[in-house]
Amino acid sequence: ACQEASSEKEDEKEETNTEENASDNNEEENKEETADLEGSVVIDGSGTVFPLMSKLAENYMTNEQEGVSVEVSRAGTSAGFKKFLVEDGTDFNDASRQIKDEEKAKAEELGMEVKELKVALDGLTFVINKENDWAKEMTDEELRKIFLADGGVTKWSDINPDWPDEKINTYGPNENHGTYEFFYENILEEKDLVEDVNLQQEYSTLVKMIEEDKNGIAFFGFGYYVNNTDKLQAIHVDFGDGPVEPSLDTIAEDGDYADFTRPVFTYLNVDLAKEKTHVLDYALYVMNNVNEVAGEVGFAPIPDEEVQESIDFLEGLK
Amino acid sequence: MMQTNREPVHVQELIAKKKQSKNLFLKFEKSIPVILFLIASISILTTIGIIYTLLSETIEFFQEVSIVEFFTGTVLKPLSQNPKFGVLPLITGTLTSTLIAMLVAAPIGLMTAIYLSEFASERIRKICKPLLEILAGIPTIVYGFFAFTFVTPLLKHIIPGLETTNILSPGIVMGIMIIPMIASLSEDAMTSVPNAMREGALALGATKLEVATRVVIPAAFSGIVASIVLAISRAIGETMIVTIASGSSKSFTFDITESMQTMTAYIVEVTGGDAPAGSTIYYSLYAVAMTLFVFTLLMNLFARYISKKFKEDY
Amino acid sequence: MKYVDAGQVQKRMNFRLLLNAFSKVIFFLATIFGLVVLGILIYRVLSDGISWINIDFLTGKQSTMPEKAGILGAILGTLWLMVVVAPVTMFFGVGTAIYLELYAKKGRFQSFIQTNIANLAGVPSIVYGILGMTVFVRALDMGNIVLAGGLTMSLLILPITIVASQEAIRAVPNHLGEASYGMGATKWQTIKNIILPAALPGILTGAILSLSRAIGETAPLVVIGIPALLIPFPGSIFDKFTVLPMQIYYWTLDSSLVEEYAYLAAATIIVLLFVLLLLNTTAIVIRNKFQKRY
Amino acid sequence: MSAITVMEQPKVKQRSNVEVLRTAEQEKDVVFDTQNLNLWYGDTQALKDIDLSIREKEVTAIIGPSGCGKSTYLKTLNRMVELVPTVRTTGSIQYKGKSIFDRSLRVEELRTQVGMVFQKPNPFPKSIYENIAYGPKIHGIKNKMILDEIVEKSLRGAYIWDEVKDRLHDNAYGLSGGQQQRLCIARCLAIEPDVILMDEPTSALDPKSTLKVEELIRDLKDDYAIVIVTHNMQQAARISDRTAFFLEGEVVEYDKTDVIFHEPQDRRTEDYINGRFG
Amino acid sequence: MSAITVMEQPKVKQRSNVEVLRTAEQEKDVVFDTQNLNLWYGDTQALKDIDLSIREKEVTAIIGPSGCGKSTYLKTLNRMVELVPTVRTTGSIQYKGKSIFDRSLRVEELRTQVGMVFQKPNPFPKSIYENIAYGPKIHGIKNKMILDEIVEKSLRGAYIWDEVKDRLHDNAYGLSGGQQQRLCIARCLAIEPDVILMDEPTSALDPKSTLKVEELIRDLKDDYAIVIVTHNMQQAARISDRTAFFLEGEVVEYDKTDVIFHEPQDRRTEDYINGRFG
Ligand SMILES: Nc1ncnc2c1ncn2[C@@H]1O[C@H](COP(=O)(O)OP(=O)(O)OP(=O)(O)O)[C@@H](O)[C@H]1O
Ligand SMILES: Nc1ncnc2c1ncn2[C@@H]1O[C@H](COP(=O)(O)OP(=O)(O)OP(=O)(O)O)[C@@H](O)[C@H]1O
Ligand SMILES: [Mg+2]
Ligand SMILES: [Mg+2]
Ligand SMILES: O=P([O-])([O-])[O-]
Repeated sequence: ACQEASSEKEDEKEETNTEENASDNNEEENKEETADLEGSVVIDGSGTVFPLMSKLAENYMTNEQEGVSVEVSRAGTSAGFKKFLVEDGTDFNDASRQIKDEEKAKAEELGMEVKELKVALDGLTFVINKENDWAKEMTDEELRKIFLADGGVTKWSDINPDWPDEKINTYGPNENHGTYEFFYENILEEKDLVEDVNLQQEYSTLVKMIEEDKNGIAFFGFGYYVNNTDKLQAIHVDFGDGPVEPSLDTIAEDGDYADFTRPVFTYLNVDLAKEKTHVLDYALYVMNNVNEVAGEVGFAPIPDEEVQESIDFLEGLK
Repeated sequence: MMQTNREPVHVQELIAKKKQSKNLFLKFEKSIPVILFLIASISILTTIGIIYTLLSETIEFFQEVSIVEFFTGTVLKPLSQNPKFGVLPLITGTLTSTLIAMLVAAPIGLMTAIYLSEFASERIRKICKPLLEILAGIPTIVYGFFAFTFVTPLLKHIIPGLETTNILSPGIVMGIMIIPMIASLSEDAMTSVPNAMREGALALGATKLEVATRVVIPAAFSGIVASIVLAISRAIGETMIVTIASGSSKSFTFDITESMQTMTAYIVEVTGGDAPAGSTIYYSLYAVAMTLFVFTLLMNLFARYISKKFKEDY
Repeated sequence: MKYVDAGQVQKRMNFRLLLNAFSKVIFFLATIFGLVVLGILIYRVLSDGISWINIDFLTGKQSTMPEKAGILGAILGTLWLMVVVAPVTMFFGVGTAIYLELYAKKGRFQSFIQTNIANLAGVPSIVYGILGMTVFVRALDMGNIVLAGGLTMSLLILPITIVASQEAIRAVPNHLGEASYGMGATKWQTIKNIILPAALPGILTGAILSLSRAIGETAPLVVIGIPALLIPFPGSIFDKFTVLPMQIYYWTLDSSLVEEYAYLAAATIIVLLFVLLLLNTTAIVIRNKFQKRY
Repeated sequence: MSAITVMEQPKVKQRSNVEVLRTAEQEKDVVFDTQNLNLWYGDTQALKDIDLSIREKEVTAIIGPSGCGKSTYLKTLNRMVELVPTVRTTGSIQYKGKSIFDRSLRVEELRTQVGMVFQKPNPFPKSIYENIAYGPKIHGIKNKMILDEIVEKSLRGAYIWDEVKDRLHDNAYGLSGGQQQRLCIARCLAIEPDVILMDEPTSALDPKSTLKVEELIRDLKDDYAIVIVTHNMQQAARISDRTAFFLEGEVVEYDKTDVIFHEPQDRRTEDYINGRFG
Repeated sequence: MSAITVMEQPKVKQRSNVEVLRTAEQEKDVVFDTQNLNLWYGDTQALKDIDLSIREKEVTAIIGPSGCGKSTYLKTLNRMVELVPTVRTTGSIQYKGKSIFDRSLRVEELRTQVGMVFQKPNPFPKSIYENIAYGPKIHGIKNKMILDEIVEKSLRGAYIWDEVKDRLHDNAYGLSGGQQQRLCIARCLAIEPDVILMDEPTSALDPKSTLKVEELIRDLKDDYAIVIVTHNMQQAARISDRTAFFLEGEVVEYDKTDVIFHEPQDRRTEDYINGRFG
């Protein structure tokens, strides 16, 4: 099984630009070198990472291993960890924040080896209604004030007297989501959110809410913004050096938007990966292809060294 | 005398010969009531199963959260760092959506029933009833989709302050979904009022409306009330419409233009595709489900009680 | 002395008749209201989805790319679900109905079971979902496979099936059974050879209608947990699966991610409604064709 | 239009038919004048060329074998027959000189003036009081005092007041069959009609109740025109002034009751009366 | 046990009752011997102290007014009455010398030997063939050839073969009422019982069909003991050898048919036969 997996890996490395044709050709080559794998890979977790993971899963199943069934759910980062950190849990847990100490402790308690695989970079994007023509640019500090309970801002005019004297309606994903926790921990530094913030389980609901609320402002992953540029506009955030529009370039490593950029991960149950060849194979596939796919679904790629580091680790498991 | 020149068949002798195998069969026959009884007990097992699962985890939950806090708390923040488990926001959400649904379904359903049983010609009735049944047969997910993508935007034109997710729109759509239920059950109750009673009133010079409102409805009253109670129970338990169209905000409010969460929607949200076992949130699921179950059970028993107790004696 | 004044009666008559006519119109409009909504609903779904329905959509695999996405997986999932639900509910539903109608002594116990069944029919579907998740998925450790979903759905529609079967059995005239007993048939022979065949159309009609309920249910499956992306087709009752309503649910939710998903959801709704219409028509045809010939 | 005279001692008036007829002969006006009436249920003709006039302050009995159209004719008089959607009629019926099929005449009005009592007592599932008050109420009488008075008067008029006065607010279904039927008559009296149509009003009653109702009918005719359908020839002979014999949708013979019963002109009438068929 | 003799010309045997009785007198054995039979439905007694013996190769008629217990008695003979859960019996019925209430005797066995034909023709909703083959099949006879033979023989025995032989596999509901009743008799013959119980077998039939069935009954008695309940006294007189007159659950009189009809011993029998009540 090890041999099969390793030869497969080489193919994948060659197959950098994932074009339909290229992969088709590769597939034929694979047929000769690797046996078909079978089994299922179970992924749950972040809704932010879901588009990326589902894309990868689909490509894997159509182009690489038809016999392997990769199923992707998206209960949210925290909910996902709860299903990951149990006996015979999920194989991967997507996360839009880093694993927490108590979650690590839980893994240790179970004697479970967990590997963090950084897969992409996501810019936390603040979106407003299309008709909002005043708040297109804001400083990071102003954004914080809008969302903080004691930020002193409830109306647009509290920020800028020229802006409408209307109440700001704040929205965001609920606590099931890593996005919320990233926002709460890293941006608000664990200070309380405004009392009436409207937290939702579904991103689609948030998109719709901002689309229809002139005074609404919401935060979520960049991916949910780029797919809805016709309905929403993103706030250009001024981190001190002038307003920066979130984009694949700016949210990249060391980009101008980096302050609001966060890495997103998938966590691998290493024990299961050792046990099941196809899980490891899929993990390798993810790392080998993630940077290609990331852009399509609104993520910035991570540096090649980091990818290589993960790949080396995974290779070591064989 | 038979055309065939074989010995005539002697059936009773043949039967006697087969007796042996018949005896075996009769033994099997004896066990049939027992087998069927076991099969029938599945329905009781189901009830026991529901009550047992809900109850045992609910008890677990109440060891972590006080029962008083649960039933009187107005703050529901199951996921936050220091979670709060007040069920009142969910109860108000559920009751509000049910109330809205009933405000739509009860009058329209009743008027439909009256029209079909008292005014409509046989032909119209024959056309309308199956069409209404289609309405009842549409999956709730479709209604959810409809509420979210059609009714809410439509209502926004009328009520500008309406939020994108609100309890009003799913409430209305739920009501529409329930119309056929009230209409058909009430119509059954009304048509079972004997015609002699209608004739008695008509012969006094009553109009059809007067016959309907003063004779038929009072006579069919228990059936009508039972249909409404059953519809309430249905509305309380309805899940997908509210899940899709009312969002998941858990504020304790009575503003129907805002998003409210119902008990059912809470269950969907918390399971979020697959509930993580063992946590307080997980147990809260059962506590909420238990509350929901008790609510609907009471409604069902109440409906049965009404239709039995006040069975019309004409 | 005269109490009923003719003139007054006359005057009031105008008002009463007007009110009567007016109410008739209002009641008619109320009746039409539901149908109008039905019309709008169907029109919207059709206009959004019909152009997305083609062979590739019906026979394709699930995909994140709208132009490649298909729903064969969901259709097969629905079919596999029925492979579990249909026999299980038929077996338990008809069995229970036979017991209650033909074996159980009329009395407290029988009426207790009957009340219990009526109450089960009113239990919200999501509660069945929780039961299924707790018992089949977790306790029996099946995971979210077809079998677990199917058993959950079976429990959900069992009460409806039982009641429909009971009615069908009750509708079989007594004299048929008597004729059979008179020939020396045993009770079971009579049930098997005479009563059940005569009740079968009614039982089937009821069963099909309750199956269509199971096909349209979403909530219990949401609780049991159906993956948002599951490309392989289910091949047995032990496989993971998705069904049409779940696909609609996910596509509706994800329409913010990819706008076209909304159309895919609408197209899937069309397919689902078509399947339900087909089932209901079958039920009606069976009902009409075999309606009481005795 | 006549008002109900409240009778305190209901049993005083017992006159023979002959006497009634004698005093009546000249003065009585025609209330219902039926001419050439034909009626079809769908394709089957139930009434054929009916000519019949119903007179004020008389009891007109309609007899005939089952299915001959008695009920149909009765229900045509207050147009209740039109509740059957397939019904079609030709010919004319004049009520006090006006055609009842006239478009300007509303059925509700007609039925207010032409009361009806049915074969099976059909009280509403309400209290005794509400049963009687129903008619006046729908005609707009709301005053509680007036209603009380009407209820009492009507119940007295139907000879049932004494039996029910202590339980006016009990459900009417607690009454016996005979009481229920008298209640239905009282209900009819409450709207002070001119004509009362009765379709076998005693056929569901025991002999004792039957006698009571017959007695009541005899008294009511002082104020009302009464048309009664009956299967019971003795009853027709006992209480009616005129009798019409129906056969297969036709009026075979219509005359004073004693003529019909003692010197029928038509062979078929004679046969029927002597129990030779039906 | 008797076998059916298939008759090619069913109409040859037409003997008068008297002749039948004469030849029968000595030889006939008692098939059913009822003694002291009492039967209750819950608390109401439907049969009181019945003593009655049914003889082989005879037609025994049971007459009496409605509700007197005729059907109940008939259904007691093959224990069908026990399908009503509240039934309670005392007394004895011997079938060929053995008590039918004996625990060792299974009702199914009894009913195999004692066939029954009901008031309303009640064929199964199956083909004609399947209707006849039903009995043999449930008793384990599966051989297609034997079944074919039984079906033909039984249908011939019930004089209906010629009418249905070309459509054996059509649904039995396509037959007329009279044909259906003869089919039911054929169905009963198919298991070659010793006794055939008939509960008003012709009351749902038109006169022509009735005559056909009566003729059939007269012929069947050569091989079977037949008990027939009938409302129709002429019928009883026409076809039966003995007649029992039931009244309010009791046997008022039981004797040869001509005795019952011409010199009844009991006043009530005479009254009933002369149509003075019932
Ligand atoms: N609703 C109806 N639809 C069709 N035919 C009807 C209807 N009502 C009555 N008929 C037919 O019209 C004929 C007259 O019926 P009607 O009820 O007037 O008879 P009747 O003299 O009152 O009989 P009875 O003494 O049995 O009450 C009958 O042949 C009957 O079958
Ligand atoms: N299932 C039953 N439960 C209770 N009482 C019954 C039942 N069947 C019959 N009876 C009563 O037993 C008495 C005899 O009934 P049975 O049917 O034997 O009368 P019958 O002579 O056959 O009358 P008919 O000529 O009307 O058929 C009747 O008073 C009847 O009401
Ligand atoms: Mg009549
Ligand atoms: Mg009988
Ligand atoms: O859905 P999340 O990425 O916010 O966990």
